[in-house]
Amino acid sequence: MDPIASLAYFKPELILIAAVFVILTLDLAGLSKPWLGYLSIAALIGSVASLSGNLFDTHWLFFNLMIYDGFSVLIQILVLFMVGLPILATIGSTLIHERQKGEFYVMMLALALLLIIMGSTTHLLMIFLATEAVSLSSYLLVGSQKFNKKASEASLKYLLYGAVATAVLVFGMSLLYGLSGTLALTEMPIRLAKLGPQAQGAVLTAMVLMLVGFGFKISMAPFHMWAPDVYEGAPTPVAGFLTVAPKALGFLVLFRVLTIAFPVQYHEWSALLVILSMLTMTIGNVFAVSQNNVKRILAYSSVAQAGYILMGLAASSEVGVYAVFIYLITYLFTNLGAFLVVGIVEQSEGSNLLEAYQGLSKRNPFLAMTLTIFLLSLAGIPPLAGFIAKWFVFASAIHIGFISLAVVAAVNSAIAGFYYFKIVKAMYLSPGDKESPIRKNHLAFTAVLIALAGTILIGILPSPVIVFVQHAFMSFRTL
Amino acid sequence: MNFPILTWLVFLPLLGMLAVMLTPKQNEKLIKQIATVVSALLFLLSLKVLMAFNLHDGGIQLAEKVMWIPQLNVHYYLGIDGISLPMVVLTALLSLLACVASYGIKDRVKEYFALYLLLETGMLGTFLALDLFLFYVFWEVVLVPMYFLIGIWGGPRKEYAAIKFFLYTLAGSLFMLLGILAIYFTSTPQTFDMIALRQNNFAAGFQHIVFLALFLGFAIKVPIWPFHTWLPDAHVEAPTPISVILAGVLLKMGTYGFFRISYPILPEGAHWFAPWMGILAAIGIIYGGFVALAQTDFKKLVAYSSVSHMGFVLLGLASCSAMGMNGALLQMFSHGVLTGALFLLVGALYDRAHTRDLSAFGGLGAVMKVYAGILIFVSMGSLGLPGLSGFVAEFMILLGTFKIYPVITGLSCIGILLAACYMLYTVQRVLLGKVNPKWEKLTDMTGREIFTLAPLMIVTLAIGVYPILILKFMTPAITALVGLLS
Amino acid sequence: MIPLHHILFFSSTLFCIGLFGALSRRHVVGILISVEIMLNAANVNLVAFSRWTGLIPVNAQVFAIFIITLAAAAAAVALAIVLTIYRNRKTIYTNEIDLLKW
Amino acid sequence: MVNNASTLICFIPFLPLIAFAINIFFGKQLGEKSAWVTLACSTCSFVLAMLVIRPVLSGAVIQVNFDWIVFGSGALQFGFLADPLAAIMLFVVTCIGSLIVLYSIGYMHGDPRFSRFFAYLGLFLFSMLGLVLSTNLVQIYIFWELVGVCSYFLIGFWFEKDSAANAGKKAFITNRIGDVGFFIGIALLFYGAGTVNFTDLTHEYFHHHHQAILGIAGLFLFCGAIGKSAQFPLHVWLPDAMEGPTPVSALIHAATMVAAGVYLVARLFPLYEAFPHSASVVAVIGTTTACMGAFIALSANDIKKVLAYSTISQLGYMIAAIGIGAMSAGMFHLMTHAFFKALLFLGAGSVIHGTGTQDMREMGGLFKAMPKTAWTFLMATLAISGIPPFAGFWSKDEILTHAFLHHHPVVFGLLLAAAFLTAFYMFRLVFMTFFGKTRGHFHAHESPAVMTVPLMILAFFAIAAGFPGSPFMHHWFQAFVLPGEAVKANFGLMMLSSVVALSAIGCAYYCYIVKPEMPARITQAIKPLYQASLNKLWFDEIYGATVVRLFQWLAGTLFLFDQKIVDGAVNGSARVGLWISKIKNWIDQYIVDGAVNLVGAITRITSSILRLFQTGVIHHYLLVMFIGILMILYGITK
Amino acid sequence: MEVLTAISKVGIYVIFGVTLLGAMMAVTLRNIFHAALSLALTLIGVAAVFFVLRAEFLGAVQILLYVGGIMILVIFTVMLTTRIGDRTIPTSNHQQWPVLIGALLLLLYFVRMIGKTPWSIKSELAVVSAVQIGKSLVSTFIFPFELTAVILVAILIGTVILAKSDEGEEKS
Repeated sequence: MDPIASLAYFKPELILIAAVFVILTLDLAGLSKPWLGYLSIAALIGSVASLSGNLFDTHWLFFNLMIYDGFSVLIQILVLFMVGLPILATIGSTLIHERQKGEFYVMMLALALLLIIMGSTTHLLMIFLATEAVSLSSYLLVGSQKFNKKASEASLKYLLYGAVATAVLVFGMSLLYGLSGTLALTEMPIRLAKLGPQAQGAVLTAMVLMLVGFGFKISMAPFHMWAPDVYEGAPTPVAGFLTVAPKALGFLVLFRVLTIAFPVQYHEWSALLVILSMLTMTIGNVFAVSQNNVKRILAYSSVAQAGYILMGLAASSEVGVYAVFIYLITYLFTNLGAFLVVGIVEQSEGSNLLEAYQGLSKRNPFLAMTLTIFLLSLAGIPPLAGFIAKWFVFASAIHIGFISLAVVAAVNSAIAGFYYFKIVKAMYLSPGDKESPIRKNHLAFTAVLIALAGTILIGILPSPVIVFVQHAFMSFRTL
Repeated sequence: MNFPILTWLVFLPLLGMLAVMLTPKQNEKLIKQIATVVSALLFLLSLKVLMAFNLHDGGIQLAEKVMWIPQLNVHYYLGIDGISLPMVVLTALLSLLACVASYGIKDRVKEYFALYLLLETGMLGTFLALDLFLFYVFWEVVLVPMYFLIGIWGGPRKEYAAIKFFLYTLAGSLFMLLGILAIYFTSTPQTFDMIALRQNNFAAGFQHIVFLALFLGFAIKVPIWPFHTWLPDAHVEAPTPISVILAGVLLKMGTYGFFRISYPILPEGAHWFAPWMGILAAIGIIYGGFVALAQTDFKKLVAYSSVSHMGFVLLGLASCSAMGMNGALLQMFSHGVLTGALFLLVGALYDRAHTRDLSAFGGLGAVMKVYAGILIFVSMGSLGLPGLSGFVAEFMILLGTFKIYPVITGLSCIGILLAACYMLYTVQRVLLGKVNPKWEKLTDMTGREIFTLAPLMIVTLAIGVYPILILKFMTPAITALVGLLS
Repeated sequence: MIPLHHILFFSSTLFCIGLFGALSRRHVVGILISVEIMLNAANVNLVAFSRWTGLIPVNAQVFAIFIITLAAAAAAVALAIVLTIYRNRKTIYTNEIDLLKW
Repeated sequence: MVNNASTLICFIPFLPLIAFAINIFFGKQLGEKSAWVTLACSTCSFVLAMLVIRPVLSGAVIQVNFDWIVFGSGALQFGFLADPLAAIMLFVVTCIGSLIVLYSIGYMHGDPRFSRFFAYLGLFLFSMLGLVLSTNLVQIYIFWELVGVCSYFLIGFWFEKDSAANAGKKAFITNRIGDVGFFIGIALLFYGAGTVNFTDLTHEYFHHHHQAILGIAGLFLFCGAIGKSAQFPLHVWLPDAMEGPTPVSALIHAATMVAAGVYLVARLFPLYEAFPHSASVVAVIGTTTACMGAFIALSANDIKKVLAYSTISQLGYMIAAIGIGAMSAGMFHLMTHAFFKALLFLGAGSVIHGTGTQDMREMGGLFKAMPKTAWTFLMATLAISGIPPFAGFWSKDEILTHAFLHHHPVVFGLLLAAAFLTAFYMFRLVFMTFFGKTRGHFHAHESPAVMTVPLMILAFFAIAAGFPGSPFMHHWFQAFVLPGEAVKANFGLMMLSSVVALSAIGCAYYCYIVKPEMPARITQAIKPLYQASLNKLWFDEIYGATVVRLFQWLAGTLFLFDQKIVDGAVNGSARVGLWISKIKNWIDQYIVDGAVNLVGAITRITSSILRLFQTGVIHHYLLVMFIGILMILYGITK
Repeated sequence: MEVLTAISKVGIYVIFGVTLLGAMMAVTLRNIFHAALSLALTLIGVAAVFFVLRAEFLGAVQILLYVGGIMILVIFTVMLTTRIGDRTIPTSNHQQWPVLIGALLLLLYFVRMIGKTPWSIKSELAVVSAVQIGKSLVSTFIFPFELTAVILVAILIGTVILAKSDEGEEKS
């Protein structure tokens, strides 16, 4: 499809682009910051609202550089929450300096756009461009609180690690191009098949090098080392965003690359991902156990969660694909919700240590309860969303016969219960020193409520989500 | 089906929980009233189910089946049969009594009763669910409120006990989850329907593995030796009403799992593993008895006695015979009643003396006459005195198992002996001997406490004297189950 | 013309040198320099492949241009971040920047 | 008549139960009137029992049944069975029971838990009657346990005394040991024979189903009797049980409950008859017990202890009798013994009531102060010593005759020796208590009529109860119990046993009246034997050192095991963790405190160590990435 | 002609050599400023390789953007954060020897992999002109081309946030 015709399917992105520039202008014009925030959210809602027609038709846009399928629609909807909730929580928060909020919103909107693009392409060039752009923006967001030592350090680590990972990724991409002679993933299987078995080593090498780049994005062990530091150091709304958005897109891209470009090498990458999945979840969980900083616990937990999602990817059966995306969706609400609560507490207490959470159940029962629900969901306790997700990943492993993987995951889930309940324990069981109630921040509470609603609703009525993912998968399969 | 009685049974407490949450924190009286009324209604509902129950039908009754997650073929499927009915009645009864016994809770009343009602939903749901998915959901729902109830309102080492309980059970249930998934994917057509799954003849090797996975989940809950170590801690630290629920209902969930899932769906696995279960049961019976004998903490003693008594349930299960399994089911009921009563008694004593150290007491028989009478009564029930329910159950189990595992059963008989030893030793240390002047001022049982204990005593006596009262509900279902096993 | 292999050997060597540098430097800028070398290795690859194997040769070169562009953007970002860290911590040695750990 | 009786039979056990219920719930209001409730109920039971026994005497068997437990295909029935055996027991229990209730009114007068005592008595009578009327082994087992628990309550009635509390516990647990065997026996029988109903377990049945397992079942079943009837080696509880009030000792630990073991063996007589090996075990145990009890009784100084060992000895007689095949004789002795032993105990109770001591060394010369008690006591003593024509003579002689005639010379000899000892120690008791000079400091007085009247009634039975089985009535009793059994009186043996008894009395007279310093000389002469007797053959010490110690050790060890090993894989691994960090606080905080279980501890330690890999230094992170790449490449292209 | 070819071939290897030398210096030199200068040498070398490979446009871009842009940024950074003459502080960390071994292993692996792979080499070597690139940038790749604008704007904003010094902000 040529660019002009493509624009018809490009309305959400156009709205976001427009919003980026409008808000930038209005910011310079001195519009009050909360209004900029509301506008940004309105833009996000508008972009989702502009989705029309049959969502599950597949279209190629911009000379096949972009693909518009069920998954990209899914991403467009998810982005509303991934970006919208942190923005909503930031409007009344002091975690992002008031003066920077205008730029912050612009950056977030730009990221929303880039994330959508990242999720709607099967072209190496576009993948690189979007991935790198998302990374660069993320580095900047992490470091945006520039007088915060931890934030700037996190930003630097993120930058350096990301730069090396991207370089490896690009090198892998260049090899892949050399082998296949094309940048479009869809053309690759045939081209690669022509090379014969002699080229298998090179193909796998290219794949592995690319895996490093995406592994960095999804914080897959052994490429996860940056994640805890960055998540801990980043401003909390940004950290929440980072644990869900780039990771979700990383998974989508990885899924696309592996299934579209390397279906022949399924056995290799599947076996590899099984091992890495075990490694990731184990490292994430084991490291989290001895932490006493809530944000860092959640950071390691999000590494571990990546391991669970990898289970579905490793299986890569139909159930596996459902598992990946259902997990991502539930994880979005749950983990983001948890980070939002952490942000509220941090703003009030100025600390993320477990001590700050002691007695929270008395000081603000609502916050304590919501955080507990998020943690329970992360631990996979029914009837919350996390359980459905866990159910699917376990199902995918069992279904395809990865028994050892399933067992490792089960053991890991039990370990995870331990540290999640460390937080719960601090909130409910330990007596706190302070009695003063936590200040109310209605917008942030609204954001938390939305995440909470998602967490509970998906848990009780998962059907719509499953149906959506099924349709997305169908449209993807017709490629 | 005009009135979805089972649904009401499961979700009425949830409604109650919402009502409690909407009540202002200060209005503790209203909160207690709500919880009590809900629990009482629940008990009445369970009686209604009892009335509506068809005695001659060994299958599922009053079933309610609605599609829940069509993509996964998950149904909202509730139903009751002779196996779950006693458990439901027991749960409803103990819930009501423990709720009344909870009036003594002073701290964070609102949260307590909200969680308590949530717990009720989880327990009843577990016993009524006939869909594996739904079963797992309720199974896990029980965990969370229990964690808080132990962790917030418990004793000095409550945090340790609570997390230990939680993690142990969570670990077990995760393996159970794997087992459930394996069953689902292997069945044709793929289904979570426990009843439909009985038609599947799974391969023997598969049954063995899956049985083990499920066993792990259930065994930890029961708890079967050597997975029992969470139990003493949890029991000792939990507040009295929660100990009652824990011992009275939660432990039964584990053995219920065998009755409901492992045995009917995996008969081959059951036969394969039954001897080992018998051995574990015997070890648990004797081990629990001996360890109970060594206790000086009243509550811990009762806790270890639970290990011993639940061993009998397992022994009955291991027999795979009608009599043994009938006995096992009866023992579940009876142990729930008796141990519940014992914990209430321990709690009553603790409320007065603020210690549970058995060596600190003595001669209370002269000071607290009613208490003494009730304690002796319940102890006698617990040690298997004929005429009380414990005896009938243990008798049936031993008699039913004897033919199949004579040696194991013979050894298990030592458990009866040990029960006499530790219960009498306890009675002696608490009630007999000279009165410690420190305790001369202790008041006797209050009306509320007697109210909580009297129904349990009546039930124990009624079943002990005329067991057909309850056996008639169980027997058809057990017969059907034994039919599946052979 | 020299064979493709030799250019690939060259680019691989370049990549490995860059990787070595990225891992063995403790000066932040040193690491960034090494990363640039790695990117260049990829670009050399792309150009070589566009000449030898690419179906549509121009694509690879366009890709390379985007890589260079983004590398430039990355360098700008890096500059900003390095300056911030220098302002906050008065150091740009990686082993001294370890507030966030364990 | 029979139909009528089958209705009435149901009321017999439940009347005392009603008394129990009334006394438990309204005891406080009733005060001392509660005794009359129990008395009324037990008397009614006695009357009803008489009505039921009448048809039985004329050869009818009365039986009622109903389902009790259902399981799968089968059901276990409960009911009431009145046949000759049951009828005898029924008579003994209701009769003696009523008398003792009456006696207790006087004896327990003024006790703070007066009504409770009579409640327990009611419960006991219920249980005992239920036991007696049982139709099958399971039912007997159930009531067996119930009488056990009543015994527990009544022994420990004065629970403020530690010795009483301990004695009650000891009695119950010792009985439980036997009951475990009993239970296994029931199970074996259930699966071996397929039935536990007495009406099915007939001589003919065992004749046709002669499986070895049934013989073993018989042995296990006998365990129950060993416990309940205080046979060697489980007899240790009975002497201690004397801590209870004396009427209780009389009723439960002399006349009725302890006889239940004998009753059980008699019930299963067809089984033992069919399995001579099992029967010989019974005989050996019985004989041993008879001699042992008599031997220990020689040196006891506590009046009740003497009677207790005497009871043990006499029960051994009965058991031995059944063991050698003299079932009817055994039952006969059971009945006569019930009367005279109850009388002995009540007399002893009266003495204790009058003097306030139980130690015979402090008594003496009470004959004048308590003539009624003394006379009745003397009757009973003559009965137990086997002096014709008192009841004990006929029954004991019957056993000896059977042993002699059926070629059990060893049993005969030993039982004869036991008879000698019995007469000796009983008269030792009489002489020390009622004759000679008063040694203690008390003012003895005769007991009230409510106590002496039962004594007199019992004295009547002690004299007369032997006649139904004597040649004067053509051994009517034996024929009633076991129709068709040929019993012949052997006058030679009668003479022999009478002579033995009389010579024993003579010895006692010589030792304790003529030459009071004699016993001390004799004990000096046979010191080891005396010590053995005085220390009750050291049974308690041996059990204390072995069984009890073993149990305590096991309990303690297993608990430690539970704490340290099973659970404490935690603590173990915590200790392993010590070397990792020497800092104690760190351990406390991260390991001891946080460790939840084995996995938890290991995870925690691993975590605490592994987290150090997250150095915070970016080039380390990159190194990990690099190593990862190398390993993956190596792995994937291998 | 053959001589010329030979010379040009030798020339190519010389360029390779110089480039690699520059790269090695860039990653090993202690003085970070010298390292930056060595990087410039490398980049120019790579640009030369581009020219050799008939990718003149890219070579030009390389010189303009890289040598002209990125190099400036790098040197800028160095100058803002380091005293240039400072030689005393080691700029390498302690893991250089293991990493060196690893890098050599990786190189070995690459060499073997490259040698083993049957590259599907076209019969005729392609030459891409600047015009072609320009055309494709405004046709096929119009979308990323435009997108880059947005990206750059976003990054610009972010960079500005970081770089601009707000005196008024208190340290948090």
